[in-house]
Amino acid sequence: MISFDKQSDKIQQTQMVVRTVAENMMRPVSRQMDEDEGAIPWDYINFMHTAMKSMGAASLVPQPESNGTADKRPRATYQLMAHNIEGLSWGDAGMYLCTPRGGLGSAAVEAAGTPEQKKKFLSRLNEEDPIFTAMAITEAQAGSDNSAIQCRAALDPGTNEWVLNGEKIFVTAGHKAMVDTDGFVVVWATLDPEAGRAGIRSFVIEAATPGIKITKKEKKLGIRSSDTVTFTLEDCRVPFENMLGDPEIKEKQETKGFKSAMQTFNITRPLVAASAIGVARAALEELKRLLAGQGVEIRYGLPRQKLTNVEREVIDMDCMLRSSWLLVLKAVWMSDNGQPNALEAAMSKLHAGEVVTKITQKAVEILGPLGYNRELLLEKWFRDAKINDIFEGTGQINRLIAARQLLGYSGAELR
Amino acid sequence: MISFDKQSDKIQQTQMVVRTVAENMMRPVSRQMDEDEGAIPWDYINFMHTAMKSMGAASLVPQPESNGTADKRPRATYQLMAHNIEGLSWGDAGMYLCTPRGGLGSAAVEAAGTPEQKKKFLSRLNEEDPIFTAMAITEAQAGSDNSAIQCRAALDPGTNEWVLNGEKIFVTAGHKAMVDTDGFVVVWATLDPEAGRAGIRSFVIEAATPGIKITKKEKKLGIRSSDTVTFTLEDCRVPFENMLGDPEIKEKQETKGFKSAMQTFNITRPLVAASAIGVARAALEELKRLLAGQGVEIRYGLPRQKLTNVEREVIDMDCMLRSSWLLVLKAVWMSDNGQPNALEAAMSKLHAGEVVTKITQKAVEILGPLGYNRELLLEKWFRDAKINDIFEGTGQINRLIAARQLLGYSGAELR
Amino acid sequence: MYSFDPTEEQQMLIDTVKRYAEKDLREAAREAEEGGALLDKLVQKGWDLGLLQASMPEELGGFGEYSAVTGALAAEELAYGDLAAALAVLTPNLFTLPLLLQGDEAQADQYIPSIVEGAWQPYTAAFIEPYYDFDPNAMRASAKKEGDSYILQGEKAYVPYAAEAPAMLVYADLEGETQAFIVEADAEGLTIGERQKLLGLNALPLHELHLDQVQVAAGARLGGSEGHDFAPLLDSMRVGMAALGVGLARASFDYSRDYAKEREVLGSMIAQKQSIAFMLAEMATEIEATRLLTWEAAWQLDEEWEEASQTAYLAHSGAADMAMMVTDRGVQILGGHGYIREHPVELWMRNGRGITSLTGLALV
Amino acid sequence: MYSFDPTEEQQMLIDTVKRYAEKDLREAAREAEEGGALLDKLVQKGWDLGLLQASMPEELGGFGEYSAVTGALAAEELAYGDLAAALAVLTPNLFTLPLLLQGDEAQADQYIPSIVEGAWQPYTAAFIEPYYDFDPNAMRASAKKEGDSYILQGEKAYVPYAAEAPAMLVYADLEGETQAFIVEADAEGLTIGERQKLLGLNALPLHELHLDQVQVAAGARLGGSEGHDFAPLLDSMRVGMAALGVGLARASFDYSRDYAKEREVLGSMIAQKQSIAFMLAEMATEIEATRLLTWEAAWQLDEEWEEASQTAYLAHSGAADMAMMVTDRGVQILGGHGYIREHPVELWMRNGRGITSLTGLALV
Repeated sequence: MISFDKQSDKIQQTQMVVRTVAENMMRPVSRQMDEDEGAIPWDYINFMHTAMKSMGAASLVPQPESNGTADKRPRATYQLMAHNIEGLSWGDAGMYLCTPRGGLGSAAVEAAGTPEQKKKFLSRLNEEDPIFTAMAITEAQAGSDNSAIQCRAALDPGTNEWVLNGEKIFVTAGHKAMVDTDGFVVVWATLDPEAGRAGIRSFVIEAATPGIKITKKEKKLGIRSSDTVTFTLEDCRVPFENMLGDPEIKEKQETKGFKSAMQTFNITRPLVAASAIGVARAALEELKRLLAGQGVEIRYGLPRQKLTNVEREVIDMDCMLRSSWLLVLKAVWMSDNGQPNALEAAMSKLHAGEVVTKITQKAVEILGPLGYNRELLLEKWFRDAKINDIFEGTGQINRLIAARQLLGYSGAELR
Repeated sequence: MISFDKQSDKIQQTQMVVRTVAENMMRPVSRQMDEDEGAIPWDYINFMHTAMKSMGAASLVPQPESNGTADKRPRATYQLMAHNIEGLSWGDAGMYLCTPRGGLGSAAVEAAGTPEQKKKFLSRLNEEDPIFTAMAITEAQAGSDNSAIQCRAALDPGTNEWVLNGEKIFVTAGHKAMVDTDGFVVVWATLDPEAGRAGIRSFVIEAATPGIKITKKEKKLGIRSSDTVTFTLEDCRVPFENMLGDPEIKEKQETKGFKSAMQTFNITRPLVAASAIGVARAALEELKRLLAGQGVEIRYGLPRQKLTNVEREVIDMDCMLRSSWLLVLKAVWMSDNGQPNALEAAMSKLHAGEVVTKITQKAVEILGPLGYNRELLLEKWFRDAKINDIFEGTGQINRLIAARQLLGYSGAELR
Repeated sequence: MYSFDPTEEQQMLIDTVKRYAEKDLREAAREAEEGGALLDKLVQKGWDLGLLQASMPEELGGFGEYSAVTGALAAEELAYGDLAAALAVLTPNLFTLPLLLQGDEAQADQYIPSIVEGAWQPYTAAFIEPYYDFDPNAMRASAKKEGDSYILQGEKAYVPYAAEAPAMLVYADLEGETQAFIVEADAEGLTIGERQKLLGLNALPLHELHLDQVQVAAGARLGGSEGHDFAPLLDSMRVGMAALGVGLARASFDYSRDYAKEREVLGSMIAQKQSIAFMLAEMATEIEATRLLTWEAAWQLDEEWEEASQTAYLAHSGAADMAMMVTDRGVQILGGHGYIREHPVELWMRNGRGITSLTGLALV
Repeated sequence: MYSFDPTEEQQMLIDTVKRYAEKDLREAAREAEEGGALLDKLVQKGWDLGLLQASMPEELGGFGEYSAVTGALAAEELAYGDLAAALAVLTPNLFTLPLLLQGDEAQADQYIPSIVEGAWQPYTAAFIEPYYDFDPNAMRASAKKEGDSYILQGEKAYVPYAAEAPAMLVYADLEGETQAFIVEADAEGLTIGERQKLLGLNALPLHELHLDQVQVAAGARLGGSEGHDFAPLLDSMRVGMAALGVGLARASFDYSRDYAKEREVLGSMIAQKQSIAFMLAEMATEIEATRLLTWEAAWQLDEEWEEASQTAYLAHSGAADMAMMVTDRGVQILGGHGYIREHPVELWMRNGRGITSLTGLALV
């Protein structure tokens, strides 16, 4: 039965915690973390690690014992995650990306790993010290085209190890995963560049593995407390069992590996969209608060002919924010219910990426000379927002994916 | 020297005439001509024919004695046309398309014809009775891709005649050119379908030529007083000299013919855009008049934070209308000065097509329950407007053309 | 907990309505529009689907339970077929649902069973007023208490089937609050104007009407002497219009998507061009976003949440813009063919523009 | 007659400014932004191009004639290089042009020759106020006539080089009308606040300032005892901001177009994708449309047409939206690379957002 009941106990309960964290641990240092690019919010990280550990199921990443594909009962894992991510990003999107334990690396293991791999790699999230996990896909020359990956993986039959060589750019939290903590990065590589997507596999590389090093740390427009690095891999060796998925998919002509890796995106895109929504909500709430302080209340219910310009703008923002959030909720609900959601995941991402960009841009504009100033956080959210239309697939890539789904076209039919 | 002086004597003078015609001969019958689809506004047609004949240079189509390519002196022919078309379309866009003498057929002869052809075909515009000229390009299967034309033309060496076979759809004023008056239609055909654009030529077919007949008359969303027909050509024979351009371009590998025919579009696109602007201005002026009647005056100069929603909408419309008109003026000014204007022509067309669509849609919306009613002309302009984003190249085709120009790409490089 | 699955019953209803809308309504729509008349038997067939009956309790002649969510789902499917016919089928709801939801017992008993149990009859409502800034919460038509009756005065427009309606609800301002009154067809002072000629919806008879000191008994006030709560009725109208906008937009999207997949230019289908494919992706995304917001508003209405009014307002606001954007693009994708009155997209574009101004023509 | 060709003199000026902007300013922009300081010699080099001098008559130390069109053309080219540096180079204009256009003879003679003939000096203006709905025609800073002087009171923000300015024009409300007053740096009651930290323009020193009963002589009122006409100054500021927006947007367009032509994905350049190519086409079209409207406003200003105020307002309004749209897309086209503070597009996007709120920072 169709329901929009927000009152799920679990979600309510963690939302209150998240709100408290966002208000008390994130917002007060938000400006400072932005100015001190490169600083690591350890207070937040350690608190979150401890809190999530003690809360068990309420952690941001699904627990190793829950297996999404096998378990068909309705669950709310991803719905819970979406709510938490939204709430933390409302606090500070850059700091949210510094949340330990979660991250795209864990999501990749969750989506594509065997039960053994999940156990091995995900159980480490619960250890004493917080760790980070990252995902390394993008390459300087491949851009958004994941099937054009040039990073090589070759099996050394002598040692039964995979040997990786190549370069990965734009790895979120790569520094935290491999330097600041004892985490891991999931690296996408090809067994054969000629084989296209059929040759692509993903590999878990743990911190302190020789042969992988950070060769660049980016300075960014926004989300500055989140590190973004370039990895160079030179004869980086990992055990045979660090290739995600069943061992038999090592055949070069097998696309199951690529596909299951791509599944990750159907899970992560709505979660990235949830982060976008959090930033958008922050901006819209702050805008309304500041306007109310000037005596401007929004008169919902009036015909457009009777609204002021500011009211109309805010109402349009309300409408897009709320409907965008519902796209996210539907996409994660489908993830939770094991329903194929490539279309819905792409739609939620492209919509939220655009909505957060528009809302933050508008909010800065409406506040006039005040909006442009760093005394308010609006300008920071303007900068943070834009990443959401870019990473985890740009708005264009997500339109392409959505269009293929809608039209029933393959990648070759619609490029 | 950059100048925006509207005070050119000639333009001022004919604009006054055009305004009078629009107010007194068009607006009063505008609703009726829309309801009586298929009726022909003879009063307007005959008046315009007589008036334009007596005014000589002020006619809507350039005079045969003026040769754009040879004569490098600054002229204002196309600027004058743009003003006139804008003014008449402000009156009624459907009726404007019923203006005799002009039309795309004449424009094609003007752009691609030899001096002899111009003399022969264009001088007929000045005869006693009004005639219409049409252009037949589009085919059911080729869509917007003019190089994919399937209509065949073959030279019969025995009679030295061209023999045309094929079907042409969406021919504006085709009925008026070939049935209601003694005019002509310029038909695009290929000497060899395999040769692509190199094989394409245009041919003048005069009324009463055997072998060409109207097989369909369309019922349309708007511009209903303008007829739109399908022509079927069956062994339609025209004299050798009716192929536009130099006779030596009959070689199949020569693309000059296609190119010079395509030049026509650089001239006609801004003129179509001018018609769009006329409709948009009509809608915006009417909207302001009706709002003023309700006591709503637009307070230009206020910060957006102090505007009402309606004021903001109207100001945005003012801005887009005025800037769109300037794009048109620049494009026709370039035509007048013999400057290559493929980019500017495409930009003016895509911009005006979108602007008129937006403005008329908004105007209907802002007038609420009144806007949706056929008691006002706003709903008619809403319907008339949309053709401007479709004919003479859709918004998409014009974006493609503009992008190729901006990027320096060929048709093969950017499809 | 969130859920986006209709119940089995709702799904059956959706399927039934969709078949009727896609086959019967869609096929008849062009002729109905051009000829300015719907086929009676088609409207009757829609009535016979039992949408209204399914939302009425047995004691009032129905066999179900009112649900705005179900109503929104049904309205969406109807509009997928043809908006004018959808509004015709739903016209009796304009009168009957307010009686069910806000009427007193006497009012419900007097009208509902005979409406619900009979053939389709154009019981209707006079809501919209002919002013550019028409505001449902500040109506210019007025009601004044005089002794034991109310005197109604004012102008209304866009009243479906006004000329044939046995009775109608007339909304008017009573001391600063909008209230509805039951007015019988033969009421003195009620003048039905000419049928309105409009941008779209030409198959549906819509009339202006004039109320000149129309006197109704005190008991004709919806809800009786204490009156009723207008807000949920307005919310329900907004949700209804939003749902219709979603259905209409879905129609245009599906049609233009299919066209784009079949239309070849230069050796590839136009849907294979990013410009067209991306337009379609954006259309589908906006439709889905608005649809979910509409559902949420309906659900909140059913649950009597306080936010329902605001959500319904937002849903309608979003649906108005979305419907215009999507139906405009439907025409654009078909290009010249979209401009011809053969393909339905131009009709949907004209109807699409109506979503913004025609709140009051449906209620779920 | 319409004409879209700059004069030969203007074209020479454009070419000169463009070389300086493209080479000198563009190259220094990133370091200036990150370090929060412009290179003095670069600003001086810009000053030495003689833009202001060229708009002054010989008797005031210049060698030309004032023209808003020429000013707009120059501003556009400067912003094509770097907005912060453009504003720095143009800062003395904020003080000097109003004196030329609306000052009385004594004011012009006292200040203009020494400014025009000397090295770049940060004569400036305090115009913007720190309120969300700042309205140039309804300023909150106030001027009151008291005997032989005016008393200025209020808050200003975004005052370029306020801490180093020898003198500035302060705009304030005088009996319901905005008027400008010459205030010397050492005026009592004038407090220069900390340097503002902003979304963009971090290379340009901008300050808040506080006027606490600042007393200036009656002769300090721009235009003398009768005052001046504020409208053309505001129009000129709007045209200036619009022209800067156009130049900035052109920079982002050119850069992202070139990037798209060089960026290969899957064997073709991203510019060969319709989605990217069409974005670029729309960017170029909007830039050109706004540019022409800006030129028209400038031309009307020069010709003293009555419509000038409205056209200038529309040009600025359009430029504000256009600059945001174009600079946002510039980042979008570069994707992840656009988000990194290496390519200039992210800086242009931040500066682009400023066009809407920062009228008063330039004047042509």
